[in-house]
Amino acid sequence: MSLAVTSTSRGRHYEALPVAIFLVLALAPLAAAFGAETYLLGLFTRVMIYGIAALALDFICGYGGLVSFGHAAFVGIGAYTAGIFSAHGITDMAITLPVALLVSALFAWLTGTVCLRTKSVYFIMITLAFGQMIYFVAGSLSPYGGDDGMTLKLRSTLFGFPVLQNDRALYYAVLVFLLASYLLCRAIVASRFGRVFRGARDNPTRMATIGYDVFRYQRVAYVIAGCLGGLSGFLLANATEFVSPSFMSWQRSGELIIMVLFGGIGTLHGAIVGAAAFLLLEDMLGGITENWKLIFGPMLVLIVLFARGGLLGLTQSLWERLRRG
Amino acid sequence: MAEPVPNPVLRIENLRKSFGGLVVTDGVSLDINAGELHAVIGPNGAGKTTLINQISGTLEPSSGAIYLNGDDITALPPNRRAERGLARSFQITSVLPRFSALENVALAVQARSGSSYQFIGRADRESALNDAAMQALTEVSLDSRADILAAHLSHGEKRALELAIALAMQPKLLLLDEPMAGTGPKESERLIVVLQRLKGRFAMMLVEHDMNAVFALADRISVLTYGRILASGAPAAVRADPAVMTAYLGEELE
Amino acid sequence: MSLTLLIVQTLNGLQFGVLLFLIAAGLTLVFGVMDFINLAHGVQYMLGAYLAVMFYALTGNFLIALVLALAAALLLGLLLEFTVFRHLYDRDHLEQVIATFGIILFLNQGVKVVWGAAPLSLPIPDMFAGTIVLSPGILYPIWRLMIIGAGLAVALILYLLVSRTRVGMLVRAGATHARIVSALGIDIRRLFMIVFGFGTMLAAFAGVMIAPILSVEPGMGDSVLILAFVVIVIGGIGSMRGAFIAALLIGLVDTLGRSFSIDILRLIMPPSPARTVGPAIASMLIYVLMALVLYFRPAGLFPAKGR
Amino acid sequence: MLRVDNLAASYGPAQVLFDISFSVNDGEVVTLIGRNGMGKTTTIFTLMGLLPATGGAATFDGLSLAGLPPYSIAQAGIGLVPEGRQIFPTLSVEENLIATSASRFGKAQWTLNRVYDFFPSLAARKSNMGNELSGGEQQMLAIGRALMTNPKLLILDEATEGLAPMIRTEIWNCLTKLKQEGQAILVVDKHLNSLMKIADNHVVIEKGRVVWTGTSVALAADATVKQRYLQV
Repeated sequence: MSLAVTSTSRGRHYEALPVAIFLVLALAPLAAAFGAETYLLGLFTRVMIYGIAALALDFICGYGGLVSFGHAAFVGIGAYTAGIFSAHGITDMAITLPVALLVSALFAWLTGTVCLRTKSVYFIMITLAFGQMIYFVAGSLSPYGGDDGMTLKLRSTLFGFPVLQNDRALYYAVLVFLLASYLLCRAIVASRFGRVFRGARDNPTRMATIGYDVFRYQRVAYVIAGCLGGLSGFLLANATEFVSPSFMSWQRSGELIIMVLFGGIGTLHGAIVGAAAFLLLEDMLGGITENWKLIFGPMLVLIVLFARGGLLGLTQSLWERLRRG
Repeated sequence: MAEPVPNPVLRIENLRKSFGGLVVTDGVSLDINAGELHAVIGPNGAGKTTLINQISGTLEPSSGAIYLNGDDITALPPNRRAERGLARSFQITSVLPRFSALENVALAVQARSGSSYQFIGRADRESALNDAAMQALTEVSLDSRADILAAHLSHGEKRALELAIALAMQPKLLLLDEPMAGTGPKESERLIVVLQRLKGRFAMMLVEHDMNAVFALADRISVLTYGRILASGAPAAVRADPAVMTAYLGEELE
Repeated sequence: MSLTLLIVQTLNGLQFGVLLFLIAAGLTLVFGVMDFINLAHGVQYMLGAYLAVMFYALTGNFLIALVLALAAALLLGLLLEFTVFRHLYDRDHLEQVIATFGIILFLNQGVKVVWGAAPLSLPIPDMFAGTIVLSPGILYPIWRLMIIGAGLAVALILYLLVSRTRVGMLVRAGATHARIVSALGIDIRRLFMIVFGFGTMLAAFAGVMIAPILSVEPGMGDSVLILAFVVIVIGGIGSMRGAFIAALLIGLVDTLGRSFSIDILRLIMPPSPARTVGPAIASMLIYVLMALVLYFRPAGLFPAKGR
Repeated sequence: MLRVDNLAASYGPAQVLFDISFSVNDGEVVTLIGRNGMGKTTTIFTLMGLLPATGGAATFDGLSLAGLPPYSIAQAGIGLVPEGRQIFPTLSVEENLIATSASRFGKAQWTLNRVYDFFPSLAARKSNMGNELSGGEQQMLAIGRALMTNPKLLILDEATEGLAPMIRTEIWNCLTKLKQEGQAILVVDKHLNSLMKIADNHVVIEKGRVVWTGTSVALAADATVKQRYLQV
């Protein structure tokens, strides 16, 4: 586990980073550029939405050692729940959001029961396969657009009020959800439960011999991560007003892992930075050439080969090198 | 020393384990009574660790039965055995490297006190957990190193930490798999003193190569060779047993 | 659900199965020997198809195109091994996944740039065009039979290679004790290059063989790759026999499930919901199968590792 | 033949070998002895290139082993019988012998038939899988497997561990025979009495350092060495 950063050994001044991240996100729409360009507002909304999914993935991957390659499935489930309800004229998120979370949790519980019986590379491949399963199931839902997906008639409402209709309102709603998810994950990591979950990554045999049923703890964590994935999908459907199987393709799952890796695994706030880095980079490279993947692909290879610990790790080591002179 | 009691803490009946064609545990039966320290010695590869793994539940026996306080635990997973009061240390140090010494022990305390399905509230600030953990660390003289990451402890300290983890579980039976392995003479002596202090509080099974430790601590000794018990009895009797002399001690002690 | 259709679909399933086996074989060998998870294995299959199309356009001869495509795919594969993969063997699986994912992005896009995004096709060689009468009333395309035959032949050759040759022994030995193999004088990296090159050629071969009946397009390797993962997970990673059996199983279950799910559901529900639910269930079948196998045997049907 | 000078090695941040020096000459049997965890197996690992040396030097027949990968070291003529035997479980006995066999220095001394003559019990089980053998048979197979590489130097790491006395005797007899044929051998083991009968020189290791080197006669005479470093 060369990538994982110790959770306890990080310095105090890194507390400043998450605060800064959320301050920037809170103030960004006030900046002039955002006033004129709804495009940037939309981009940052997406950053935060993917930030939630990446956060969830970092939670199980960075703290539990569970490398899931099917996390986009939960994003898809959340999005499709919103979409299918909307197709039947139900948009009130007092109903739709709990259902989206519940369906995600159920899927996580069922697949987790199988996946978590296996280890390492088996786990990667099986989560990948289950993700693909959901992808194909969504593609075969012909009443809901099949492979083409479908447009949402209306963004979610709350008790009948169209609270998310305004882009800026949506932005701040997403920010609140992101902040809540972040704080929740942080709390869990430090809690009794989180300590058991982290211990299970370090040494499952030891954890079993002091009396913990490792599998059950991991499954609960997997369900939590699944719910957050579902939340992210639910918000994504609202932001794009569109759902499609492509939300849960295996490339999406890969991209979520890349976001986590970009930000530096096992930090939580790093996942948000990673999501921002990934989406902004995609946007930027995409602006230069439509074949941006020709640049991006090799870049990934180079990052793996040369920059261990992600962007935060990289800046951290550069910073330390500078300070040492 | 220990009186024969009708209901031993641990009873193993005719345990067998084979890997492919290799029989590693070949019909082992033994008892450990309350408060007794029962040492299991034997040359490397005699199947001592395999035996401990079967008792603690990380390895499934091919046949035979294991009873803890009279209950059949042969089919229980390790965590359920731990809940019933079975604790162990490992031959190759097995701690959580990215947790502090205190946290390593606190996790064991946590397993015994209340639910671990608590998702909020910082576990590292729960004084009930920390105090009990600190007490266990003190018992193995590791209290001054409580905040050091386990990965950064010296080898001897890690062995002591394993012991503290086991203590924090408030065990009825403690399995010690070569606690002295790889420790220097001074550290060994310190560990012997610690173990002497703990003796009598719970039943212990000690697997060890260090004969100084074995003869200083054991109430009873069983000699394991080729997966079978060659001799079992009081230390003096075992030491005098000619079969043991040739098969094990004779060779090793010259 | 006629008997004719059942026979034809069973053959289709078999054909799909051997195709999956060709891809899974390389994947399982590479993973077995080097503990290396190579997502980019699927693009080798795609490259095989594209290279065959290209060489066919140049030469007009299918056989020559096949040989050239295999050689070129091998070269490309070895180039990748040399420049990227060999630096990843000692890394953890997560890093291997990301780096090989990067290669997929690059090659999928690269193919688009070189050959365009539109699907290409490769004609069936004249000799094998048309259909054959299997029994009165049952026609079956010759080329699909060719694929089944070629796949089974490759499986046999692989079986002989793995069970009878020294390289095969070393591959099996390396799957459990790579360090010892190395300490006994075998250059395990070179052994791996051989295995890797061979796996690459098998995937490319699958791509060439399927090109005449599927459209050749960017990303065609991706979904096949994931099915190949399902195959090796069910079969037990590192096990050739497991890969073979699992591949045929998956091929049959998937193909038959897709053809008959609606019919079967109509026995228990009205036609209209059956038409909706059928495809969804069919697309889940193989994953449910995987879940069942792993629930009872977490290391697959024929675990190669362990004691 | 083999010369080791001031070899040092570490597992991660922990240095385990500090100063290991000894040599093995043609036809000689040398032992590495010492208590558990003193660095004997680590010395073998480092020699074979399985663990990088952090200091010192090792030369074999004039060839520097520094930085060479394990297979090159083996190809130079060192045959390893690893600790724990490490038989290939999914290969038959015969395949275990053939898979890594080689003759790099002229005509092969060791052939399949000769190994079977040497270990008749292997011949009887040649089509059994590696994991179907008993401990003693596995040990013979591990030795046979190393001999099939026709090494100049044979290294045995804890070859009698966990074996019954009769089988242990058989292994010692076979080493004696090999010695008579002029095979150079480096042995890591604990059974002093048996070792003293066949070995020319002994190297005592304590906490990653060589603390004593000498002949069997000298070792027999030196009670303090035995007491200080070898007794359990």
